Amino acid sequence: MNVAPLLATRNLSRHFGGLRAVDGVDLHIHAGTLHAIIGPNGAGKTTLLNMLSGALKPTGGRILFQGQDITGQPPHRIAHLGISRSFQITNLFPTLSVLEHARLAAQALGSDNLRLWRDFRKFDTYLKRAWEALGHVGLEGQAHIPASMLPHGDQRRLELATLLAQDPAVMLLDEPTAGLSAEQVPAFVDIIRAIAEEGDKTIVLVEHNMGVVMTLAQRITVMHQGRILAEGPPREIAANEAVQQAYLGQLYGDFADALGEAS
Amino acid sequence: MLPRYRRSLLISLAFLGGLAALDLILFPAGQVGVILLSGLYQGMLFFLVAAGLSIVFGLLDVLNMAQGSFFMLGAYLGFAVYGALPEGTPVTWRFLAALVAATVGGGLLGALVERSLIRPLYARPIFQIVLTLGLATVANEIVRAIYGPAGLIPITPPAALDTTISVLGGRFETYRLFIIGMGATLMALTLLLLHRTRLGIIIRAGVEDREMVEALGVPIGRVFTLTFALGCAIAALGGITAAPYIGAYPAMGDAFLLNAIIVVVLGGMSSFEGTAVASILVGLARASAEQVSLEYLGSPLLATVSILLIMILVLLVRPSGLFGSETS
Amino acid sequence: MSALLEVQGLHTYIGQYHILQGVDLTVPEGSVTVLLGRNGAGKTTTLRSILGLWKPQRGRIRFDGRDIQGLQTHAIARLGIGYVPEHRAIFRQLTVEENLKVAERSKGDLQARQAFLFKLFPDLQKQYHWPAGQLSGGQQQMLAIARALVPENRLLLIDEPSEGLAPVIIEQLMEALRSLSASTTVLLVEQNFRVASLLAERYTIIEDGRSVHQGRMEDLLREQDLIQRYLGAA
Amino acid sequence: MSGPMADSRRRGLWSPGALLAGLALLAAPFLVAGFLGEGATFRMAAAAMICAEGYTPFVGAALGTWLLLGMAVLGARRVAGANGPLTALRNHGARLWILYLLLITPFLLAWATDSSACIRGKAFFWQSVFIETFILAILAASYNLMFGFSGVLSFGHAAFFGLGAYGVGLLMKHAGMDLVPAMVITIVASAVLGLMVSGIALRVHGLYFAIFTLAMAEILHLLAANRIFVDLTGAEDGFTFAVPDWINAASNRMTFYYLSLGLLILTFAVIYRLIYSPSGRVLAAVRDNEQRAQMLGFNTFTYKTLAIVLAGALGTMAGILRGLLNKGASPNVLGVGFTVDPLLMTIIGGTGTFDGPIVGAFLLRLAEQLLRDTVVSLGPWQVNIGERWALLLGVLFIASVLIFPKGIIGSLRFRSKLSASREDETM
Repeated sequence: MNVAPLLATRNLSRHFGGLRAVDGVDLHIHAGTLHAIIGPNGAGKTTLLNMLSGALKPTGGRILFQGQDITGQPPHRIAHLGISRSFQITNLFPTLSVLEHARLAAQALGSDNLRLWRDFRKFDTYLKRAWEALGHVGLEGQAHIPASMLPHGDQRRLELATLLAQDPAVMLLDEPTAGLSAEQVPAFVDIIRAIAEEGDKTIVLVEHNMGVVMTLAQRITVMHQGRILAEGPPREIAANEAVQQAYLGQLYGDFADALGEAS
Repeated sequence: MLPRYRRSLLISLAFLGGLAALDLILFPAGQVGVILLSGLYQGMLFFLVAAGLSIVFGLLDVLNMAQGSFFMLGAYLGFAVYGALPEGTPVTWRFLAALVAATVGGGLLGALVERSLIRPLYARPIFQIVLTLGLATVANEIVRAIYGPAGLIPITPPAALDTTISVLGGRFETYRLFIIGMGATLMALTLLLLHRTRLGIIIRAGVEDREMVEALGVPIGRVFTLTFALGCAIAALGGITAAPYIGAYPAMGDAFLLNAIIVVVLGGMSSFEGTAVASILVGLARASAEQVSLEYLGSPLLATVSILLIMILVLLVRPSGLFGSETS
Repeated sequence: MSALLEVQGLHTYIGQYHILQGVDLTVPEGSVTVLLGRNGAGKTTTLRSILGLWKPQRGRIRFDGRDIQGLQTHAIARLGIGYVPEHRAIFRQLTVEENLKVAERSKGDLQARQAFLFKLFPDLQKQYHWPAGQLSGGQQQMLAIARALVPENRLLLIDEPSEGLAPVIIEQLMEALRSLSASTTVLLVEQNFRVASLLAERYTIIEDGRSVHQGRMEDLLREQDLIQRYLGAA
Repeated sequence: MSGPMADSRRRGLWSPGALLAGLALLAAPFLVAGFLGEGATFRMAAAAMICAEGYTPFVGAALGTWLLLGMAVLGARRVAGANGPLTALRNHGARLWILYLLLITPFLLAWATDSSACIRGKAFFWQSVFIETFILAILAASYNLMFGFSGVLSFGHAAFFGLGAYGVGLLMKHAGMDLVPAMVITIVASAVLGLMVSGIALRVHGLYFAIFTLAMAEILHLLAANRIFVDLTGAEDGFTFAVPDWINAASNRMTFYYLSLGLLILTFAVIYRLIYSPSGRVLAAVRDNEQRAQMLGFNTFTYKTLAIVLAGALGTMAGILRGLLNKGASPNVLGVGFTVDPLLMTIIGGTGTFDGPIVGAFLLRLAEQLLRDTVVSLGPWQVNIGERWALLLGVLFIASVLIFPKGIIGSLRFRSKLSASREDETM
């Protein structure tokens, strides 16, 4: 592709002591695509996402967003640039209500955060955005329940709703279907697909569930031991020898064939 | 020594060296000797309160604000036994009995407190602070109610410990040397216990991951009680050791608690080695600052302020203390 | 084969979360049984509930013919259950030797098993006096397994041994686990399906906190749609 | 959250809200007269009414309040309309009743003790107990803003309290300043201290931070008690200073009573508004999960700074009041006690609730006063509660931590949690 990528990394690395969690990664994510990052446990996917979202500082390399160097920026600034993320392990505010999660997410990127005297319920725009986001994932009915009382599947949806309330340019989704039951997954995938099809968002998806990845992703990057093993469209990846050897092959023999038939 | 300790040790040694050099510049050699000994003496007393604080915090995540009370109770308990022995008992025997009684009594009391009050609160650290603060008040008030607010007249130690000797041209009480010796012995014994015995290994493992220790079949609850009791026993022994020199009074625990907390924080909470090193460091810093402020300011202001300032400086450079791990 | 471990209708809450909602599980003596299922399905919680690290609210756990639910964790472990947790949980500041010493249940356990452990994991002998935190990931995993082998345990609970390890190391580890399984009963949680299929004779699939399927591994391998449905790919 | 609720709550506006408004109108002339220090005739009339012994002042206050009641309510409704500023009060039914009680307390005291509200006597003495309680309540509420609402644990709150008493006293005594500029400068100094503390919070965390603040307060404590500065601070003995007549608690104690009560209300209002403002919601998020709040796009440092500086300034205000009340300051206002007390009051009353710390302050301070001279016979022993108050307090801490972990208000609220859609629900 000739177009400059929206989000890119150059030789990005993160070492923990002797462990090279991410080791010289060059990633190119183009605007408007749904880009999946896969790989076995410990391949460095979450570490990579942590660096993209500013939660971890890289030990080497650079991160470029819209051509601008954002390496080492604190997470709150990265969120303001339009990169929001969800978490693999549900990571919520236990005592705050469902609605409040979405509302705070919308408020975070607004300019009223330091209005000290006015009641927060009087800022209609954020409330409206919050209700819309909850509507998107179907959580309006639970809006006033504390997040810690939601069942797990709904907490995953709330993670997504906080992201939607921010209306970011780039959504970083870290295993959004983790812990969902098989019946819950398709509905969740539909939500993500609907977001992707609106076309104005770039989605980076770290995911374990190959079914989800193969049906959703336009491009796939396979990571293995901190490095990029392969990158390309799903069909290519599914047929890639090295990928099969290192990742798919480990899962079970003829998995790639099964996928080939499915897609 | 582990490599990750190397930097901590270097910083500590640099501190010590700097202090000694400063003393040598400011004061004549004879005085420096006395300052160093006096620093060691103070450091050892801080250590005796801080030791329990550090182990208990490391293993149980309890900042025991009543640790100073065990120091104080040890002194009173020792005094009571010293005085209660029948007439004609030699001073040495009385003294030894006081030491033993304080240690055993402190340990038993600690075990009781852990079982009845601390145990229900393991999951709630802030509440333990409130609870142990309440405990300290209660201990303080009970002693006040029984013995009155004024202190007791110090007991007489055995004659050999009740004299002075000459150190590098300065005079120094033998009892203070005894305290240094006692502190150093306890420091060595505790380090040996932690590194050479199975109980010590379990305690150190528990500091890292209590749950895993229990999953390996160790009744961790009993280890908690034992550790808490041990910390209290050391503090109580510290109290009776110090008392012939500084007397026994209800507030004596509070004074040492603050210094002990500073020592533990400075060393890096839950690092016992850090506590040991930091207590010597703080003792020496305090003794030097005391001398400086007496000489140049006519007031002991610097003595306490200096160690608070040192703690603040160290925390700004190493937010988790000298020997603390960066992550916690 | 009689059942060494039998779990019936296990329900476990963590805080307000109803994590296990009815797990049934049988581990025959001398077998290797693997728990399969997605992230968050409740596999780790099952292991922890058996050991009493989470207290199950309902259900029955029989080990060696004896009800063990409600016992304290250390008492359960002392009945002869070894635990190799997720992320290893070795004591990083302690030396390899000290790590193993913590696991002793009576004096001399380590002495008696040393030769066996060194034979199984030669690396540990070389680094016996190193702080465990300085071992490589694979060596740490070996230490965690060795630690569970210090006393003569009848059952090993092993949680994700292959996680984050390079394939070469996984091969070594599997070698060791296979030689172990000849003499010990193992209940394994494993995401890596190949590892699971090569090691285990029996499987139980956990889905949404419930056990939904169990049987012999060789039968499972023939049921591709079952694998697809419950395990996705992972 | 308005709507159908509004009508059923309107009656709340009628009763305590109206009483309040009426009382404010009644009290205003006296306060103004007091401030001006002149207006002789009016003051004399007022003093004659307020300061009489026995039931006269109480009846006077109650009657005056009720007299103005109708007027106030009518006025308030006409001016404010259905959705004006006063409607906000309808969320505070029970609080307004208590406030009403506190407003007539000086008269109640005079009535109950059959003594004058204005000259030395029982009622006069009890007024000072209430004043001290208000000051402690302000201090505890400010501590709770940091600890309970924002999750910042500090052991150095006494530094702010002591700064208030010392700052205003030193400035008035040695710099010859008037009260108001001295107060302003002291508050500014407290804000600077607050900024320093929050700067440290950026680097040092958790218990290390708590101990750090403890050390900071101790340094101030030692400096204040040190003989080097004896000419300035009076060292251990502290120092006294002159205060303007209108605020001199020895003579105009009732003015001081209403001033400190007013500042307590102000503190409550400031904290309440802040917590319900967009920033306050961020504080709740920071307390719950700081890292996630950052990922949402909040620079959490800004909000923690806000909480620390504001809590510090309110704590300093309590300290200023304390200095003015005693017309002096001594090192104990910087001592650990004034960190521990608000911590305990907060925990006993209910961490992270609006009323908890205030309830805690009232409970501890008033109980101490009420039980001071009580002698209890326990079998053969005669126990003087006053002498053993500290002991009792220690036992109380232990018991409350074991029995009421959520504090008094927290436990009450937990019980009513199921009656949903309470506005405090997500606080």
